Amino acid sequence: MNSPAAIEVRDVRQEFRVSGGMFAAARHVVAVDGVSFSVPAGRVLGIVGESGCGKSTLARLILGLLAPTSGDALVYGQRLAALDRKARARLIQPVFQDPFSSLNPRQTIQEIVSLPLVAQGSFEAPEITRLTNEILDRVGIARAMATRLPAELSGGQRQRVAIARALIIKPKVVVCDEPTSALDVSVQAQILNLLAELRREFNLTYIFISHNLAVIEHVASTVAVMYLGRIVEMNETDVLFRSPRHPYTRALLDSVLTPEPDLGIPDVGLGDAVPDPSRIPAGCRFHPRCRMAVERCQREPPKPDLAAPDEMVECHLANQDNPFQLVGGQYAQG
Amino acid sequence: MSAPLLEIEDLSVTFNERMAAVRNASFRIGRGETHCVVGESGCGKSVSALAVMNLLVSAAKRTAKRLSFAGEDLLAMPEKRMAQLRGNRMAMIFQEPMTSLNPAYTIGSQLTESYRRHKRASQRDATARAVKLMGRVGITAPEMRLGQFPHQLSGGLRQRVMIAMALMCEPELLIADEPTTALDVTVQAQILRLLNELKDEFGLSILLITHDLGVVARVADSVSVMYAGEVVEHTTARQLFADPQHPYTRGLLSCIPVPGKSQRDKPLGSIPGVVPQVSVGFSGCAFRSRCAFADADCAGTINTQTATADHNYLCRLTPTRQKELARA
Amino acid sequence: MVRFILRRAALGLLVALTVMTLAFMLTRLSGDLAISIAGPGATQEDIEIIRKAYGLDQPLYIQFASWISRALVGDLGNSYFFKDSVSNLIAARMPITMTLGLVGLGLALLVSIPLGTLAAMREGTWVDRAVTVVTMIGQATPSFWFGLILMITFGLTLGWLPISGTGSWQHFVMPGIVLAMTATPALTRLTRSGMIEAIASDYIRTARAKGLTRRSIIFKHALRNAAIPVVSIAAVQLGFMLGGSIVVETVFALHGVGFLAWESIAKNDFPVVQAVVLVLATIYICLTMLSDILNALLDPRIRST
Amino acid sequence: AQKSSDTLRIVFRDAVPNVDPYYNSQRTGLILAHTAWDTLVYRDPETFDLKPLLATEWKLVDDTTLDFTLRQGVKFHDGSPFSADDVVYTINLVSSPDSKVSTPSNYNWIEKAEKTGDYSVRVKLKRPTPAALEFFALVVHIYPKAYREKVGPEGYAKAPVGAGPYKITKLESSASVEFERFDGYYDSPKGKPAIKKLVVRFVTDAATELTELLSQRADWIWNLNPDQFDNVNKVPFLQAVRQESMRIGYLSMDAAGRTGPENPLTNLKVRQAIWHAIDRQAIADKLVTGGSRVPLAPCFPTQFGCDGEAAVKYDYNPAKAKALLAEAGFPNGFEVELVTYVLPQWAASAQSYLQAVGIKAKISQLQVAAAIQRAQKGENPLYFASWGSYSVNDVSAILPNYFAGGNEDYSRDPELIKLVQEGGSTNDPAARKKAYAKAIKRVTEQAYWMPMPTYVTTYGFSKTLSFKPYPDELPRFFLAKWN
Amino acid sequence: MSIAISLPPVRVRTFRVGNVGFWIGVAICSVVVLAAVVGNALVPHDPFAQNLNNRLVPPFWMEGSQPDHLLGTDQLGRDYLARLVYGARISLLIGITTMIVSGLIGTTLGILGGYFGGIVDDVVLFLITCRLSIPVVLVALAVVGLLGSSLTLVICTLGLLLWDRFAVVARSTTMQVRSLDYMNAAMCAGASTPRLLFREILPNIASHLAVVATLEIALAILFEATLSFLGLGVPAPLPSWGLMIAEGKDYMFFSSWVIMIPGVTLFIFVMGVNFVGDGLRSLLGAERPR
Ligand SMILES: Nc1ncnc2c1ncn2[C@@H]1O[C@H](COP(=O)(O)OP(=O)(O)OP(=O)(O)O)[C@@H](O)[C@H]1O
Ligand SMILES: Nc1ncnc2c1ncn2[C@@H]1O[C@H](COP(=O)(O)OP(=O)(O)OP(=O)(O)O)[C@@H](O)[C@H]1O
Ligand SMILES: [Mg+2]
Ligand SMILES: [Mg+2]
Repeated sequence: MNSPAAIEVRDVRQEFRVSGGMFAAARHVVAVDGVSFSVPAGRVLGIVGESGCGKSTLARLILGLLAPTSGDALVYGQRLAALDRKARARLIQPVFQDPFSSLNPRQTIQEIVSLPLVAQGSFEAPEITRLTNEILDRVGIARAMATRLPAELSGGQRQRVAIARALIIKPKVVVCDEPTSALDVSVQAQILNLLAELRREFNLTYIFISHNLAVIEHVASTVAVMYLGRIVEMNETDVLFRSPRHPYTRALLDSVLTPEPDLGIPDVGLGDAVPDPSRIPAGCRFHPRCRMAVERCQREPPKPDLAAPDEMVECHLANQDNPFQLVGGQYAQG
Repeated sequence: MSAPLLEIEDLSVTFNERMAAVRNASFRIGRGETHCVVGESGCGKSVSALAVMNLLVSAAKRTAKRLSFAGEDLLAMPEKRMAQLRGNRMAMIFQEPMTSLNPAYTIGSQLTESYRRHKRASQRDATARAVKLMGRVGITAPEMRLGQFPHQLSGGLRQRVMIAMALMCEPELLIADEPTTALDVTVQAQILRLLNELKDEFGLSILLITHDLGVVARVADSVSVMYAGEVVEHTTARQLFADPQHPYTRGLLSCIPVPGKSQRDKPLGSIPGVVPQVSVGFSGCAFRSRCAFADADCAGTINTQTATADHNYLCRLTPTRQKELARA
Repeated sequence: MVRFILRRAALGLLVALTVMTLAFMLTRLSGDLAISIAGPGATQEDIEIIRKAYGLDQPLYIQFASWISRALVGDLGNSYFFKDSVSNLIAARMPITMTLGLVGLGLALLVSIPLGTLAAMREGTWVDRAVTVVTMIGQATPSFWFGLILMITFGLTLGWLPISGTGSWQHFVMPGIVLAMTATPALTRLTRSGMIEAIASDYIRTARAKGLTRRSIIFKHALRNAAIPVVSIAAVQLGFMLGGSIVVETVFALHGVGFLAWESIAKNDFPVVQAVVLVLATIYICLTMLSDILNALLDPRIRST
Repeated sequence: AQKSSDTLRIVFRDAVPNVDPYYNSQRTGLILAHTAWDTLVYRDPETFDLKPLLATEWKLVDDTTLDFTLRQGVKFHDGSPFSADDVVYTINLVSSPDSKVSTPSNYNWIEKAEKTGDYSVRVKLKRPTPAALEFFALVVHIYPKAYREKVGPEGYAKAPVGAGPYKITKLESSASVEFERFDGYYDSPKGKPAIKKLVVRFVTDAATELTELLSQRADWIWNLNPDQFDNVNKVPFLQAVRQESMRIGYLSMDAAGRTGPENPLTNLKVRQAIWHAIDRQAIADKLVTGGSRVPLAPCFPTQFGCDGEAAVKYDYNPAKAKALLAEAGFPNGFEVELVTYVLPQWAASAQSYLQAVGIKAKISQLQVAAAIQRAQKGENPLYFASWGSYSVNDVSAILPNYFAGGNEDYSRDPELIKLVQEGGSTNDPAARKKAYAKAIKRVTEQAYWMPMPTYVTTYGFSKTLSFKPYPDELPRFFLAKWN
Repeated sequence: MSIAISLPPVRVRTFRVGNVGFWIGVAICSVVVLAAVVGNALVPHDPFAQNLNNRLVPPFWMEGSQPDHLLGTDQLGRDYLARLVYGARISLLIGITTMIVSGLIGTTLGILGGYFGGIVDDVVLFLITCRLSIPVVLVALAVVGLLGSSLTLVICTLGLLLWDRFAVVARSTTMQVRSLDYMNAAMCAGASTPRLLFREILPNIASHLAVVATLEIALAILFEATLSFLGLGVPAPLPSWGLMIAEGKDYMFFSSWVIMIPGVTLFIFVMGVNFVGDGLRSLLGAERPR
């Protein structure tokens, strides 16, 4: 791989200080804890993980909305921290989860979509209008809607507007943070299809965050599984789904309920311990919930095991032969 | 088959006499059966459930040809009697475990409240029962949890508490309104598994509301698919996935990416347009604006069709005709 | 807990220092204090003597420093007008203002919580609208005007209550009502919106689904939550009431701290003005702290994080 | 309360922070002082004659020496006997600057007092002081030496003891004072009080105070708004009485240019225009009412030396005022600040008269203390205020205040200063009269300081009460009785 | 410090006719504004012209009234209607100017604190706390008492004292808006900080500020009335309604109209402003600020 990676994240760490309420000391939440990966241009990196594991925080770091506590994020070889907002905007754009809070309720669709161009300050008004109309056509929003306010649009339409805003400036990378989880399934399919088309058309690189494994499998070329602020496993989508190596990935895959009657409900076996980013367990951070955990897991945090540039797992037991007692086994069976 | 526990016939709910949230919905739930109501957001699932419990807000008006629970007519039932049923013989849990518990009271006091009221039990007995049930729903160290406040519990635990609370009085019917939507997939699986076990153990009938066809497939005995306030298809779970009849159901099934089966470079099937808001006086098929097969006649009255004995759907077109049209 | 209180105390001290500085600057706005202390008809020599006697000939920052350092140990100086120590004066009058404030607050809570609850339970109906209008009337009525009207009605026409002074508990009824009126609208609205929020909340739906009685739903489940902000704000309201009691004390001739302040302003008796501003600010700071603690005690979410 | 319980309930607006007569400068304080304390001499309110009180005789030995012979057998409220020690103690205490008394100017003419016998005292004055005895009658109240030394000034203020007709039985600082008839009171010209108890309360707000009276929770109030006079009289159980007082209003003009040398008021014609512009008689008749007069000279007409004939007269003549203004170079008038603390409607009225001739006066309505302070700093171009001469019936209680070069002198006229000092530095009545007449002429000629209408005090009290007001604004409750 | 408020997502709602209170309020305020602007041209009397021979004439519904003095005359014989109408101008001036001064201070502080957070926010919170701990009436009285009352001083004093609510509301709404995704999107779109503040934040908190603004107007007018009542408000002869009440107070027993007329007018106007504020609140969907 000679071309520079579209995105390269090096050992980023993000801490938040949250006041612990009135009577407790402030706590440090480690939302992202030493994450590294790189995404070659034109690929889609899917990130999965349960709620609160740091997916959105990672997205915000990559977008430059947060300055990492340590580490560095690069887009096409440029350090985000060194770029100004305008330059950053030309490189990378977001699509957020909630189509209701991601559009300014006091601006018309036209204003919202053209914002990245206007903010650049180097575009003439007629050109802005032309480009806005073009992109609205492309995402399937009628031009007549351009003068409306977001409140008059449905959720799917709003998400289309958000996509139009992200793409109008022709960025190289788009970060989609759960772009469909607030939408109905029928609309979700529309948006996923649109995103796929646009990626091909504009030759984009995506970071695609979701907690829906089925969606991730559908869109991503590489998948990273996050747990409590770290990527615990990362691999080519097909490989990961076929032969997961981390027990947490395993559990995630097991709990997916496919629309197949008579399979019953799998026993995921994770117990009721709650991952808390302000109290990260010593040793392997997954060990309190891991049914495979051995004594070593409580002591020693596993080192990332890098088989290939985009193949990684972080588990003491990953390289032992057939380490897991496979349960349910819907994927392993093929 | 014995008499169904809950019978709903032509249930309609309107808001402010303008919005028709539920229109002529009918379905039955037998004893010990899990019935799923599935549909997209806003199609009237929750409102139907609340209508059964008579918990609708005052702006809502409910009408039905028949609404009976264990042979008792719920329509004419006075509120007092209804309150005696609620939490006692029919219990309900909600989607949001985070906000459904009163933040100001301990888990213990909230758990025992309904038992004390309905069973006239002492605090002591109620607490004992609560501890037992909490153990049953998989809460570790139940005695400790009794004194805790809701915010000290994780989402999955709270939902377990909600379930324990619903089971306190050994209800016959449990209505669960999207009990796992707000939870992580791993927790969802645990909760659903628990519900399944409890059903067998207590002989519960469950009315489970969801928008996830995966959940339907795994837990339901029978299913109602709702669209814009109507039940467009009503059948057993196996039938639904093997042989869906309504164009909407088919569309829905084609929309969802199925793990292990999807092809990344091929677009997903999708239904154009959005779910309409239907007002009072609407007639015809609500799906016609999004339906590939619709014609002028779809604006007229649609009759329920029967595919097999327990398979009804609401469409003019037979599956054969649909297939023909699709090919054309 | 200790940490929290220490932090708050530090903040409070900082605020108090700022208020002190402001108060000091404020009273020096008017220029030469020696002249006003000397009083009418004083000669230039008298004024010079007074300037020396009171230390007014020293540079401003020295005066300020000495005032602060003495205030920190509780010595608030001497009143020029009352010829008494300011601490004594305030201590003698604080009970009246405190009584008045507490009576006012009590009455306000007594009215606003039921009224707000009622409005919330009948949201959107004429009852709700009537309550809204009542709170707005309360907000739009100048308190001195209301005081005069009460005085005419209950003191003069009906002769039920004493008009001014502090002899008995009856003396605090009318002033208390007037003071309560200033706080009632805010508290009523707060109760109402809190109750509406509570009633619409998921946990109330849960309570209904459990088949609880209406009374237990409203009073046990809803009101408890709606009352948390009200009760904790009440402490802060008391602070505002003490600050706002000037008008009431003047109208009803209650010789409390507010009235003392008013007299001192009129007489240019700046050590008293300074001290009253400082004392009221300190009370306010303590009350907000109390309010936070109260809030934490009432709300388990804050109490036990 | 009231007649049935032989208690007179009095309400004052102006609270007295400290009832010790020397430590407040208020009229109310003076009234209370005369209720509970006695002075050496008594001034008969009817005739203004001086009568023996604690002193039975007095003699002016020379221009600066006064000898008093004291009454024997007098007791203070605590039962201790009165003697020369008390007098010497009091006078020496209050005339020393260290005492920090509230109105040092009332006592700073006293050099010292000496005991010349158990019941005789000699007082040395710093300078000839014609009104000395008036001061002794009005503002020199005698302390019981032994008691005050025992309890100290603060203790004394909390439980004061005097030798007056009433003793103080209860005291709540600036809220209320209760008096009871002193049964050991000697046979004094003040007489034995008829009413057993007095309850004095302080209610700042005039409307509240009036409510107290109307609701029969108070028996006596004063300083009613003059417009209330007829109304109160219509109330069946109340009566209103008015009495002109020695207080006169005045409009001081900055002729000396203290607020700025280019000040239009430094121009004589402008000042004369102002004298012509204001219809003082109308203000007296319509606003002050009750027999208010417009003094011709800058003093109260009954005061010794207040010679109205010597004054130059100005009629109300807006046309002439305008003409004078034009002559002075202000055909379109000018803007000026009018500082005041008098009743707003009076100031407003003066303002609107000035407006009518083109002078736009901006009113700064201040509290008394603040206004006085500004006046003393020389910051008031036009200043509408009042002066009550401490009820001293002599122009030496007013003219030196405004024309002898002091803080409130806005004319700063050397000739005038000389004349006023001349009148005050001799005890010879004729010489004084002559000097004062010249001074009055000078003031009015130069239109420096314009007397406004005299004040009329309005009293409102229960019909069951027999009470007689006097021009010296000193209500004498020891003379009141129930009918 | 418990001065955070919560608010629902800003929803744009179209104005609906149907909020009766709002329209009553608008009507009242329009009348007052109209009176303030053109009123004195319509009333035949000069509000300052005294006539000592014609004092305390009762209003038209009472015995002894005079046809050309519709509301009678005051204690100096000045036409009461003319003064009332002129008073509308004064009261409005005080209300609006104070609101602008305090609005500018409070909104600036609030937005800065809410947007930048961190130290800036700590400073803003500290200022708000200081401000709240100062007893307003007392300090306003002291300032006016010491410096001498004038219209400008009253406005400045009130403006400098009454910004707390603006700051609290601006701060908490800004904080909430700031955390919404459209702010993130605008940042990612490359918008500059001024653009974020003025185009993204300000329009979205404007409705909340509008509600505060109306309440502030009412508050300022009432405060001025209080100062006037205590003798330290707007100096005579400017007829602010508060001053008219204070001037008429002595007459309240025997000529009650002199206090009733300005009192009722003041009350109705403040009511009207509150109605507008309340209406705005529900029309704009803004939560009620405390
Ligand atoms: N600004 C912040 N201040 C404090 N804590 C934060 C902040 N943002 C995120 N966190 C914490 O960091 C952790 C990771 O949050 P993040 O939003 O990245 O999770 P997520 O994986 O996106 O979850 P979800 O699936 O619910 O969106 C959480 O525990 C969250 O509470
Ligand atoms: N209180 C209410 N007032 C007015 N309309 C309401 C109210 N509650 C529900 N509705 C309307 O009724 C319709 C059905 O709502 P319902 O809550 O049953 O949907 P749902 O199927 O449960 O959707 P979701 O999956 O989002 O929970 C919706 O269109 C909604 O707008
Ligand atoms: Mg997220
Ligand atoms: Mg629902």
